[in-house]
Amino acid sequence: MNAEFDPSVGTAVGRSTPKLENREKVTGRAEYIDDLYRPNMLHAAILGSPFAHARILSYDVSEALAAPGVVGVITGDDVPAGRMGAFIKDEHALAKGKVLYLGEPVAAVAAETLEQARAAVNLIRVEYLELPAVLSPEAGLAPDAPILHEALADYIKVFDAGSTGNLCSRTELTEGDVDAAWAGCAVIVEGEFTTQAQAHVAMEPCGALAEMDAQGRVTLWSANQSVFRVQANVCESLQLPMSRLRSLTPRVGGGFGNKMEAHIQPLTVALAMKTGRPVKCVLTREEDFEIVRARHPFRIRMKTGADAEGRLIARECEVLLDCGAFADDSPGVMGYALLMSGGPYRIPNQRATGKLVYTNKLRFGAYRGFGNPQVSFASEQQIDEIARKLSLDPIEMRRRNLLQPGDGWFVGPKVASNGLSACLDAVEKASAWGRKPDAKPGTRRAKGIALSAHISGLLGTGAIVRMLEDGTISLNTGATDIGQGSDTALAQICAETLKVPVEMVSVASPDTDGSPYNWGTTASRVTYTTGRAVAGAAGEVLRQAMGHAAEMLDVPVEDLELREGGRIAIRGSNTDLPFAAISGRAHWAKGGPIVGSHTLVFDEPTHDPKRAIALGLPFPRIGVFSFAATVVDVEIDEVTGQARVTEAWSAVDVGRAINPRLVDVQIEGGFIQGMGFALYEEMVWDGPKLANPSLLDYKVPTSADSPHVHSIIVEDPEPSGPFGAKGAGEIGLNPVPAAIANAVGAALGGVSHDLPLTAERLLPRIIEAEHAA
Amino acid sequence: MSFVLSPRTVEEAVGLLAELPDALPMSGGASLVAMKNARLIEASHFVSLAGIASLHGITATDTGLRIGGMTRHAQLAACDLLTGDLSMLRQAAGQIANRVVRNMGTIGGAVGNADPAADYLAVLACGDAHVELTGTEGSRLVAMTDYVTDWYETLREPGEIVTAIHLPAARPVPSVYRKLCRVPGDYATASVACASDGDGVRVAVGACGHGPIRSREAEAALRGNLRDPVAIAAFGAALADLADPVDDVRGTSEFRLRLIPRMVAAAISDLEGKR
Amino acid sequence: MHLEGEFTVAAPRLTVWQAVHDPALLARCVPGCEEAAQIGENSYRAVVKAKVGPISARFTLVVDIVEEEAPDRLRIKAQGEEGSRASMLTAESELALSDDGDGRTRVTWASDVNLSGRLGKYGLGLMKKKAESLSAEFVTAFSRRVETGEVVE
Amino acid sequence: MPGKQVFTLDLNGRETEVFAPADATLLDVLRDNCALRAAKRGCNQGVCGACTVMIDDVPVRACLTMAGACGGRAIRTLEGYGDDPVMGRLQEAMNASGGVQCGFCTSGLLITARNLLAESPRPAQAEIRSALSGNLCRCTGYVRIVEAIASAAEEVAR
Repeated sequence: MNAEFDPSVGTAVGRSTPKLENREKVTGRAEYIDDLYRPNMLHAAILGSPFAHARILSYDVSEALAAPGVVGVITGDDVPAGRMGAFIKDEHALAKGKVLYLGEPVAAVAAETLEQARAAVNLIRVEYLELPAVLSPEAGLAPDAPILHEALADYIKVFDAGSTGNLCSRTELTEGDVDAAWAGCAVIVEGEFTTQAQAHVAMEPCGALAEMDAQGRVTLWSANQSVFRVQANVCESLQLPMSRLRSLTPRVGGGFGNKMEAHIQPLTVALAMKTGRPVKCVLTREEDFEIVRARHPFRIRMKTGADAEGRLIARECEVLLDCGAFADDSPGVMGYALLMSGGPYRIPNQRATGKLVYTNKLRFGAYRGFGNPQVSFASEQQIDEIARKLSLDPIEMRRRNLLQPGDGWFVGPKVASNGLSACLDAVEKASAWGRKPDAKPGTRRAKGIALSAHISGLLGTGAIVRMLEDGTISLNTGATDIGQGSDTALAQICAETLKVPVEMVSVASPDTDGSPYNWGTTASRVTYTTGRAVAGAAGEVLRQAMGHAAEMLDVPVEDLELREGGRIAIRGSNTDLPFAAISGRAHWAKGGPIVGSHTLVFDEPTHDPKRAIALGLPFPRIGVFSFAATVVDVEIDEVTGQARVTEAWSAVDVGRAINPRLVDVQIEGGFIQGMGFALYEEMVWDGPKLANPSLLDYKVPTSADSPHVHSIIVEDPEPSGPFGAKGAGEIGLNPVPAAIANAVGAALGGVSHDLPLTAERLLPRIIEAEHAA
Repeated sequence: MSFVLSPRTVEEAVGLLAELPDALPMSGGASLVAMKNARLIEASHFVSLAGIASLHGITATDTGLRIGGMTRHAQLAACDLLTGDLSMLRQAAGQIANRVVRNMGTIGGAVGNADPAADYLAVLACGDAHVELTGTEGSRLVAMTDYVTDWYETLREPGEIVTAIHLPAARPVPSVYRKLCRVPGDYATASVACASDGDGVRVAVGACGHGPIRSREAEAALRGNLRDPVAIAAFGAALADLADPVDDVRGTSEFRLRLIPRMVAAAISDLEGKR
Repeated sequence: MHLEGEFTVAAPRLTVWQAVHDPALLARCVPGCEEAAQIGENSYRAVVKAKVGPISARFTLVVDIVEEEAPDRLRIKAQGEEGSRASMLTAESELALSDDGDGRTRVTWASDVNLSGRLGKYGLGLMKKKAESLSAEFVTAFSRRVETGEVVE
Repeated sequence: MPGKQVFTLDLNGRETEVFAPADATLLDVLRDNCALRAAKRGCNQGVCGACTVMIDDVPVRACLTMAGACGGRAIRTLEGYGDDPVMGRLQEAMNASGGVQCGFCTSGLLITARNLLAESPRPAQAEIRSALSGNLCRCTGYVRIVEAIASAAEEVAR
């Protein structure tokens, strides 16, 4: 897609403008959290728990305090009793009373140098009473299971979904009459699927820097996806008024969900308050694996039925999620996974149920896709399985069942724009679907396809647009750009609304003191929701500017129009005023400086509460739907069973691409992350201990094993979106494991029940196929 | 606190190692410094071998090749002298880690460290290489097939350094290095080095035990039967019988045992194709 | 890390039972054991050194017999840390003795070992191999010493 | 202070003296003592590539290089490429292509790419992918990075 010659492209929106901060990044001058230093700053190190589950009986920090360079030590005794959490407030700033996973921070030291802090941490004595550990959700539900959160009933719950014992939440969604529907099915497929824990591995490990001023007010810089969630989490856990904490962000070295909720910001703030000096705490890569968060392992039981023509009649999905030690975003992930378990198809009878269980592992939480890749892995394979039984081509099978424009989603959400069919057409054509790839000797090769839908939206957001004295524009949204380019896309929306060049718009860094609230860079939401706020705020600036111009030119507002370059003109005339003149008047003569603001919370009621039984969905109002279709060409080595993706095509309906190149990269980057998840990325536990918390043992895709990904942008404008845009951040990842599994199924026969699809898992299937032949 | 010392001669280096009981030799540093960063090792000094001229370079000798211990993986991956039955060494060197780390790591360091999953050991065992170990008492040669004695344990005594690898002169017959790894540059899940040898083959398996696995008896039994799938299967099974693989994040022991005969057969078939 | 095994000692069950309670004897059988002493009725303290290639560690361990049914069954918990406390080792083991005829005793054992801290982050497979070979060394030494009547008490 | 020593480094063409712990790595010294922070600490194990710098015109990992082993060797970090036209092309191509997302891997990646173009002025796609395999990027999926290097190579060759 060549944006330069697209007639629908505006002056700013629709152009592949390079990202605003690229120059500092290509010259090495971008500053991430570990690049920040404050005068008199201390360095922190963390002591992790050696047990997965234990009571803390006592601490002795005397030796550590006496060690060279040590200025302060904190333990659970030093932090207030407050608890934080997005859904259930179950987590202290630092372990208090109990430890709930191996590696959980139990104490921290601030010292003059990092080496001194690391040496001193080992001098802290903690006496524990070890308790039996819960290492799987199944074990957590056993009648005599040890209980992790003994006071669970008393915790504050933002969203209460039947928490009891180790059951963190449960959800059931239903539509139609599934039990009765099976009788009418000509084909029924059923299977159990498991997916593994995936680590985010943002290239930048998590870190924070906190400093308290003379008034006792704390300034906190951290690697995050939301300065506001950081503020909320720190203040809840440390029982501070939110006005006493200012949360900021330097450049962020990637975040795929892991930097959304708190990591070590609360304990860093506690250390800064204890020592009265600035404290920086940056995790090692190993700690980043061990104590932040990861993608939930799922166990999925799924059953799907269709009639003899391949029309889907019923789907049942039951999931069991490992929550880890703290609820974090898990209830949301489970609810969302269930909502997406039917996929983008018309299925009249559906039931989805889930249980989320606390275990003594690090917390699982938000990770790009938010439960969708896991259920899609099961769902999309069952679509292929039915197609095989009915001798239908997988694409034909899908066409017969596609969610059509005008159709609603499972349990009621409205779907406005729907470019799914166009996505399917696009990948079918681009990948030459009908042509079977030639396998090299010693390999098996096949194509696979999967579809996906994903929601962008949710919760509060805002924007403030100011016209500066000279007519240039300052945009402030509070949305953290984690590298994906939201600052640029939002500047483009602002520039387009005001018809000024993008270079005339500056974007403020998120700051809880000065930025309007933004829930966060998550849920594929910034372009869609914050973009709406930006368009609204810029529109307000324009309205005010028009008012000034009308007075200045002495014509009714209705006679004015906005022209390129930021000029307001009398229709049909050459008479116009530049923004500079208007803003000058507003600043110095009349009316006051021009400031526009707009806030919103996604407010379409999107599901029928009666169909989300009692403990249903965590998000009553959720968002708008993007769609995707992905085709992969997979080659499997017959000697070892190792699968490689040789080429991929991914079409995504993003409503309107504000910046097409940035959308391409979301599709491509999402694809490769999904490929790693599908083929080899796996966090492995040896009993209670994470066995591969390093990049030596946990592998992510490299340039050499990543295929060329053909990204295809489909634009079916979303009526509520800014210039028709909707989200693109996660959807590119969702269908990837399923598409790869479907290619493997086409090459080797059968269904892939377990991720990742390692050589070890595929080799027996090759041997079986050899024997069969 | 490890101080770096930079001797200019081998004698000076082994003298320092003898004098300083808590010192460790450091060649490229790729593994050693990574271990230091992870706080897995403590040493009073790192005796850097980088500045010792005699450890650099690949030279032809009366019997074949002498590869200096400080020869970097990148140099071996591009070395024109590694042809015929030594081309497997060139292939293996080119698959270690990545381009940048190959500029750092050395063959002496890799052999000294003797990581069972590292790429050289199988190739050197297959290539009938000898390890030149030098201490204060002088140098000695140890056959690669005998060199590794246990997990990360070798015949190298503390205070000795790997000064060179000796290989017989290249013969104009094909050789191949096959490696299964999760992503390019990862340590091997399993690897096989295979070189033509008249009407037979020399084969060594890597990453499936504490050291490379080679069986001259099994090679003798296979001689003359390279087109017989049953004989090849029996050969692979014999090597698998000698294996003692770990269970780790790269694969289970069972998987590796299953891989050995398949990778061995594939390597032999690669050679047939190259003849 | 789960380890298990069984072995036979050419000695009667009671002799073996006494042997597994004898710190001095055990100290001589545990590879790398530098000292061992009884510090309570069912409590022992030992210093053990272990080495894998260039990586070495010295652990001070407290070993508690947490359950016993003489002379059949024994459950032991061991916990220890390095001098620098950079890593920590915990192990829970179960030992069962049974008559194997001809005055021989069969020992069946299982152990769950957990190593955290600096040594717990890398090389799981290798650690298990090392633990297995240390176990084998222990079994050989233990059987030999018990069979040659080296039981102190 | 015990365990500290003076290192004399040839850094971006300037002789630089730093006083740092004896067992400091080059990455420690660059970041903590020299305020040269283009090289990033992504793993400290030599895997991620974010700390790649040039020593004697060969790209290496700063995290795996002992500062004490750098004496007499010419160290060049991304900050030292201000006057290098080839690096300039690479930077411009990365900026334009979409190959820069979070940017954390970008500095190390540019050093590796610069060395690739020195050794292979018109690398094929597969060669670029192979050369970059030790510079991990979690954001882009590599497509635009490969494209950027190929296009920079074309421009330089022209």
